[in-house]
Amino acid sequence: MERLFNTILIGVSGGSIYSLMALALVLVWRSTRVVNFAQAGQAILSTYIGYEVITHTDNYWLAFPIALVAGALTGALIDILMVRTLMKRAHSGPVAGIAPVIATLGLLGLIRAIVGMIWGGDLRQFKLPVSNHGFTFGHNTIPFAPINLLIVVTTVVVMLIFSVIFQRTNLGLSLRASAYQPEIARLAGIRVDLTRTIGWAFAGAAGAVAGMLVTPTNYLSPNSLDLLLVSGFVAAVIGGLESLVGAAVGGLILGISLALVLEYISSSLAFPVAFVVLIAVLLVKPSGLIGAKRTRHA
Amino acid sequence: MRNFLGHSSRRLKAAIAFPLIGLALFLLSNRVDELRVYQGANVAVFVVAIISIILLTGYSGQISLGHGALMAVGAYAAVLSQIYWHLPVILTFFVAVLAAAGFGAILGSAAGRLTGPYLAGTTLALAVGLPSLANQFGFLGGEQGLNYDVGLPPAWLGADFTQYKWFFWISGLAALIITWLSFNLLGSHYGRNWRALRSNPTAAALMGIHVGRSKVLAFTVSSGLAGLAGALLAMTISLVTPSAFPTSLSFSIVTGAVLAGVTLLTGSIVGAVVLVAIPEITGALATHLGGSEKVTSNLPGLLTSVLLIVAVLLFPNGPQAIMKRTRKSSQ
Amino acid sequence: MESNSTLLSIQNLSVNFGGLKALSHVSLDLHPGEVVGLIGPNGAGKTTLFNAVSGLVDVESGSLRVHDQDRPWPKPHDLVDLGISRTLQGVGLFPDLTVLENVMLGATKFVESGFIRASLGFDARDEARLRTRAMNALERVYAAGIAHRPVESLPYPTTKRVAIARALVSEPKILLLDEPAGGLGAQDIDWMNGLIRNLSENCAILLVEHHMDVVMSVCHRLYVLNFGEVIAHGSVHEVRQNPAVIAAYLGSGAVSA
Amino acid sequence: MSGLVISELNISHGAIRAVNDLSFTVKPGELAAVIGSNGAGKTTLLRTLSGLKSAHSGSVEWNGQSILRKKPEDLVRSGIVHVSDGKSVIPELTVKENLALGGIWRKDKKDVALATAEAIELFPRLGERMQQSADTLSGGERQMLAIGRALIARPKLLLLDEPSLGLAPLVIDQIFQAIKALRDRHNLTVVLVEQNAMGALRIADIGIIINLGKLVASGPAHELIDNPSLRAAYLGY
Amino acid sequence: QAFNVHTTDGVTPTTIKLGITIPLTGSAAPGYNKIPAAMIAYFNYVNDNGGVNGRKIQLVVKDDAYLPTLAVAKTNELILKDKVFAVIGALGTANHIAVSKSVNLGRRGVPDLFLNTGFSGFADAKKYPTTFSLFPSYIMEAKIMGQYLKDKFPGKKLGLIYQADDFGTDALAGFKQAGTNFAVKVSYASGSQSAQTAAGWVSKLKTAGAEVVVMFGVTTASGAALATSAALGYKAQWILGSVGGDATTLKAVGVPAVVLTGAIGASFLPAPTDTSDPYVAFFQGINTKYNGGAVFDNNVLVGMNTAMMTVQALRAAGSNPTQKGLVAALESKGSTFASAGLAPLNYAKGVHVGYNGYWFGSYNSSGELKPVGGDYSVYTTDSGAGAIVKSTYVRPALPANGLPTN
Ligand SMILES: Nc1ncnc2c1ncn2[C@@H]1O[C@H](COP(=O)(O)OP(=O)(O)OP(=O)(O)O)[C@@H](O)[C@H]1O
Ligand SMILES: Nc1ncnc2c1ncn2[C@@H]1O[C@H](COP(=O)(O)OP(=O)(O)OP(=O)(O)O)[C@@H](O)[C@H]1O
Ligand SMILES: [Mg+2]
Ligand SMILES: [Mg+2]
Repeated sequence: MERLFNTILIGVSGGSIYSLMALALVLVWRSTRVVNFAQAGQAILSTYIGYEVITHTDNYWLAFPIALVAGALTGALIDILMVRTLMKRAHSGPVAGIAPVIATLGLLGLIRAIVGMIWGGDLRQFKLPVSNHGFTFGHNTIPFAPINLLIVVTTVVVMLIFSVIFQRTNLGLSLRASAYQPEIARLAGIRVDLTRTIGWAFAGAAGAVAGMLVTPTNYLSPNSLDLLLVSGFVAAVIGGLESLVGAAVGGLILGISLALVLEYISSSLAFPVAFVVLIAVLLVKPSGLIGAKRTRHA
Repeated sequence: MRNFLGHSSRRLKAAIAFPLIGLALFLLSNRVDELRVYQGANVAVFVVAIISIILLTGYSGQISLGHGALMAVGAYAAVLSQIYWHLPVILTFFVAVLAAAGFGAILGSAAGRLTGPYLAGTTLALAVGLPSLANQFGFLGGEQGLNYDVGLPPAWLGADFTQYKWFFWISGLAALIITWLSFNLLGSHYGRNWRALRSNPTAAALMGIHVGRSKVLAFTVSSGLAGLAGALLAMTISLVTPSAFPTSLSFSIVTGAVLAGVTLLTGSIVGAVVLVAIPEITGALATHLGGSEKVTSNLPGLLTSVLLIVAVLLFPNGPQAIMKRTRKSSQ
Repeated sequence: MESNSTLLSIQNLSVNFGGLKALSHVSLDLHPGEVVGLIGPNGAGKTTLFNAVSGLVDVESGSLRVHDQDRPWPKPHDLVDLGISRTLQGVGLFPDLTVLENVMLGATKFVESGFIRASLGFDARDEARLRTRAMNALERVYAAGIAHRPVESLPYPTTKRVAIARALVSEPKILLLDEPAGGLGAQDIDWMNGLIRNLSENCAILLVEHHMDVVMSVCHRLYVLNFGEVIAHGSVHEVRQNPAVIAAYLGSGAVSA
Repeated sequence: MSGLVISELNISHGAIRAVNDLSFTVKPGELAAVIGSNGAGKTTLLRTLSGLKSAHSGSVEWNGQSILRKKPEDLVRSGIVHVSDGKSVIPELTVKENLALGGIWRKDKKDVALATAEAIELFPRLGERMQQSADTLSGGERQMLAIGRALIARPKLLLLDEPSLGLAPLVIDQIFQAIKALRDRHNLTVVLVEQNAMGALRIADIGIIINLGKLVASGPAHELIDNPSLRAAYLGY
Repeated sequence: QAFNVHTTDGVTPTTIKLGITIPLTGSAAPGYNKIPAAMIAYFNYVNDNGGVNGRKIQLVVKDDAYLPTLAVAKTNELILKDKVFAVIGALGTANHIAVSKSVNLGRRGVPDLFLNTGFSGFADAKKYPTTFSLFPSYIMEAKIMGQYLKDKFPGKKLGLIYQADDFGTDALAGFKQAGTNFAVKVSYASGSQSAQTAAGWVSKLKTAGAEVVVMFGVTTASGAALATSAALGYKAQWILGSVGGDATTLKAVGVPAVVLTGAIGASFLPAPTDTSDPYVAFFQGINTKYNGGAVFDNNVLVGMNTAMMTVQALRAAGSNPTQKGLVAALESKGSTFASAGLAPLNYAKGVHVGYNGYWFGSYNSSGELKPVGGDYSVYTTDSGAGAIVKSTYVRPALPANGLPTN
């Protein structure tokens, strides 16, 4: 029983990190209909900036908002410099689906190279904002620490904030309208370019949050978030891409099932398990747990 | 204006053109140095891989970020059939095609119900998950892999005939045959059906096209081609190992397909050449430009990425879109 | 025009979307040589009825007879095999393809060569046959001259003709037309009238249309749907005098046309 | 000069000149019907007026200000509202959200609520479908939604592209009457593009007939209706 | 087949061109990417002091991103385009198998010196006639470690964490040879290591009650294991394999010194922080002057040591070096080369394996690996069933000014 309990806790703390990345991906997807593979790069860049602030001031809580703003700015810049042109030129035809994939992959490579040029390939680390020593009950230390709690709480907060923004505010409606039908959104008086830029900024900030929270428990290098990007994407797809709650839940499902399999079946199956979980969910619900409703055909 | 016989004359032209291209390649292989021959073999491998994406994405409209994994399936099938059944090399290629196609058919049946990013996510997970399985099963040889040996070139080709030239001949011939078959297939009603269901699946179904089955077929054929590309790739490095099929390989071939224009077979050569040339060119440029170690080691990555972004932004529909545009404006 | 055999017979068809009754207990017959109009207010369920026959929505209850044979409700890709073709509301062509290719797709059911033959390039005769059929169909809508144009470049009325050619090429016995005159100008509407009359010599037509002049001039009989139920049916003359139809659909002014 | 003044307007699609040296004026509070067969350039004209498409040359003024190089989102805010032909809803959003888009930029939320209520009164069907995604609407219902949304924006200049497309005869009557009533009540200026020439001219103050991008005739609507040469060629009866 | 094995590719009267492919970017780059710069630093020092027989050494560095396909492509560039005299310091098992097979260095007669991998297969001098590996194999390491466990921790419950690929398979084989029994074995997929997966490893070790844990994985994995077990309050005697035991990197990935203190590590080189070692002290000097004062860790040490051995091999090949001559020189004189390694070099006719032994130390509070018991006692063995013996090897003294005169 304790073993199961511990395993689930491990799953939750791992899963909440996938959820954070998934949230960032869903944010961009919902506000521009692009799956952003550069998300990992943006998060890394913001985290390096946070890292610089920490090494100079030794203050995580100062670095956090700075990284957040850096993430938002990077996101906005990417939209202005790249995505706008991309949307104009490759919005239809057979390339429409994959041109953004290629462009954002290219961007991921570009950011990585820039980060590598500035900071080199060495592994780096900064201090934990809160302890990573598991909560202790009597003699028992459970595999869940204040840092994990911080991550889970942040995930929930980010999810709630953006859910409210998307579902309840005019900004959210503008974001969704601009993503689906930019022309009609324009005709409704929405400043589509600005709105989409805001969407990218939001996602950039969310990615920065993920980077700043994950790095202290692991390490920082130009590639250190690559795997998280894949896990985050898988989590987002499990959740259905359309819903922030779905992203959070998808991350937890992935995290917990990984933990269970690694504990009870084989500890080296990490990658195949992710694939199996994904296929299992999609076979039952092809558009994810909280996916788009089925639409009419004619 | 295309005439009424357009279709068959197109095929006639192709039937003449392909042997000629083959002959030209053969002559070329005797004139260039060994490095170029080796790179030529790589180009041929990528041509096959890119065609598999063109067929899948450009025609049937499905996105795969996991074709590297399907290439791995083909490569492992080929090498295992060589080790355990002692099949002659040529047959191992067929095994590669069949195994990957079979795998693709199963995967495609599940994937056929998925669209856009859902399919992308699933195939990406496959790309990350599948090759690492080789470490779970001893007979797959683990990280150090299994040697895939297509053998030395036959003696009658002479003593100067290098191993790489042999690789080039094999992969070049394979690429030529695949291009020709795909040219026929994509020009037939199969290609038309795929293009139709890509743009309007409902209307396509009402034409009597079994949309699900058609998509699975596309996935199957595409996987088979990827499997062949995988076996050929393994041939060029003489080894089948999980790390030869990283996620970045899947991305590369999709990139190649975009550079190729996604719908155009002839573009596949452009895409493949660019994929093979980029590392060499950016590497050379980086050494030329110099700078600190941090800079030089990241410069090729930077240049490659910039090139990619610029290419997608400027020519999202591939090289032939530019040619079309210039042709139009000159009229 | 009455005949004892029915080409298409729908009995007691009901379709639900969640709580919404889009169609309830609708019955309808179509006889050889007939043009039957299906009219009714927006959202009455006309397109839904077409969708039910073509397998695009799940049917709650009801039975289908085609050529006097009981049939399960078909899947979309089975429709042409039943001898039924339909056009889509709007246009529904494949925009990336040429006119000829669009129409050839309509002839998919005549394809003979399989995968291997196609890959080896041995399907030239097959393709030629399809092309001939497609050109014939295009000639029937007077669009043979634009066979090689990409569909995107066509004026709107022409796309409507191509859509009809694409439906004709499978040689259907039953044609379901969803608002063929929608968005057309006066001259093109006249032309469409003539075309529909021509077509009805070879197949029975079920027509959904809001242009009353088209409906009144080509239809032999009418069914009127409102809120998913048949509120009237009969000859054009009967229906247009029916007060319920006037109240729900026609309004007092439109009858004059 | 106030109202909508179009002079020597030229608009091209690549090599195709879709609108050719077009000039006409719509006075404030006037309802202008723009009539012409398929491909005449009506849609192109409206897309330029609402800022979606740029003109080649010429000028367009609304209440004395040039609107040619303005962005659609800014024009909407100055009261120029465009209902484009047939596709003017966002299928992925619900009916309610589509309607909300109409007033999204407006500060006067009370009036937005009022206008929404008016739109639903005009098209009761929309009220029944509020939570449904627009995607599931029938063709005609979508058209109602698009018009309803435009009205919520409280336009000063309303550009309507074939509002009757796909609508039942009774509803067409209702819409035409509603447009007229709105015009009367709010002193709205309307440019109504229609294939249904008679219906449109009957409610219009002036008519503008174009063919292949060129002005064929313009003048008071009733004069055009009575003009026998126009009847045969352009009005289709 | 007419490959001319007497070629003098890459040799001019004033220069000798060498090549290396190594991951400079990608997830395997951290650490390894420091090796080429360290080599170049030492070569530049030698060049500034007259080079080798008047020839300056150039090193062409190519990034293979740790991918076999790229390793083959880049090695082909090195050989066919840059026409290097020899390839040195290649890295990565799968990469180098592919290179050996496809490029076929042996048949081309290209010397393939000082491989940075513990894969035992390259020992086969018939199959790989021009290849000389440098590191002891993972099997040797595990065997020696197994013996160490038997000697020092008899009767303790043992745990093992290993990478689920050939790296781990070799370790398992070695431990089997040594007769080590683990109460619990935890494997992880390469690349999956993180604080989260490590929590799973630790919970397994905890449940099994392992008192001594062998960590046979890459540095990021040992980092995750150490940090996480500290966070979860799990205390055990840690024994780190040489691959994952670089203290500098462990600190960089967030392992606090207190956690590392007392852990045991294995190495065949002196600790890079041990300035009392003449080789280390000398290389640190070079590092300051020629390598921009990079953080001096195991990778830098390995790079410079490899470079120093390369210089000796080139000198041994004579004043008119040929590729064939280079291979012969290594076979005849390689075992006498001055090197920082504390284990013997075993090169001889038909024997292409370099070091074959390890010593054990424990990390002190500043993260330095100090030999247990004060002095280096090196144990040697082979990759087969051979015995594990205490070495009596005394390494040659550092040549004057670090410039070989062999
Ligand atoms: N998938 C669906 N989910 C929910 N409601 C639907 C769905 N499809 C159709 N409806 C509703 O069913 C009703 C009937 O729609 P249908 O498209 O059949 O109308 P129609 O008679 O063709 O109208 P029109 O003349 O406007 O085209 C409409 O009110 C529509 O909103
Ligand atoms: N996007 C486009 N690209 C190229 N040509 C176009 C485009 N849109 C319209 N055209 C051409 O411009 C001309 C005017 O088209 P427009 O759509 O404005 O006509 P319309 O009067 O609205 O016709 P309809 O009554 O069919 O809606 C036509 O010749 C048409 O083919
Ligand atoms: Mg309808
Ligand atoms: Mg129009």
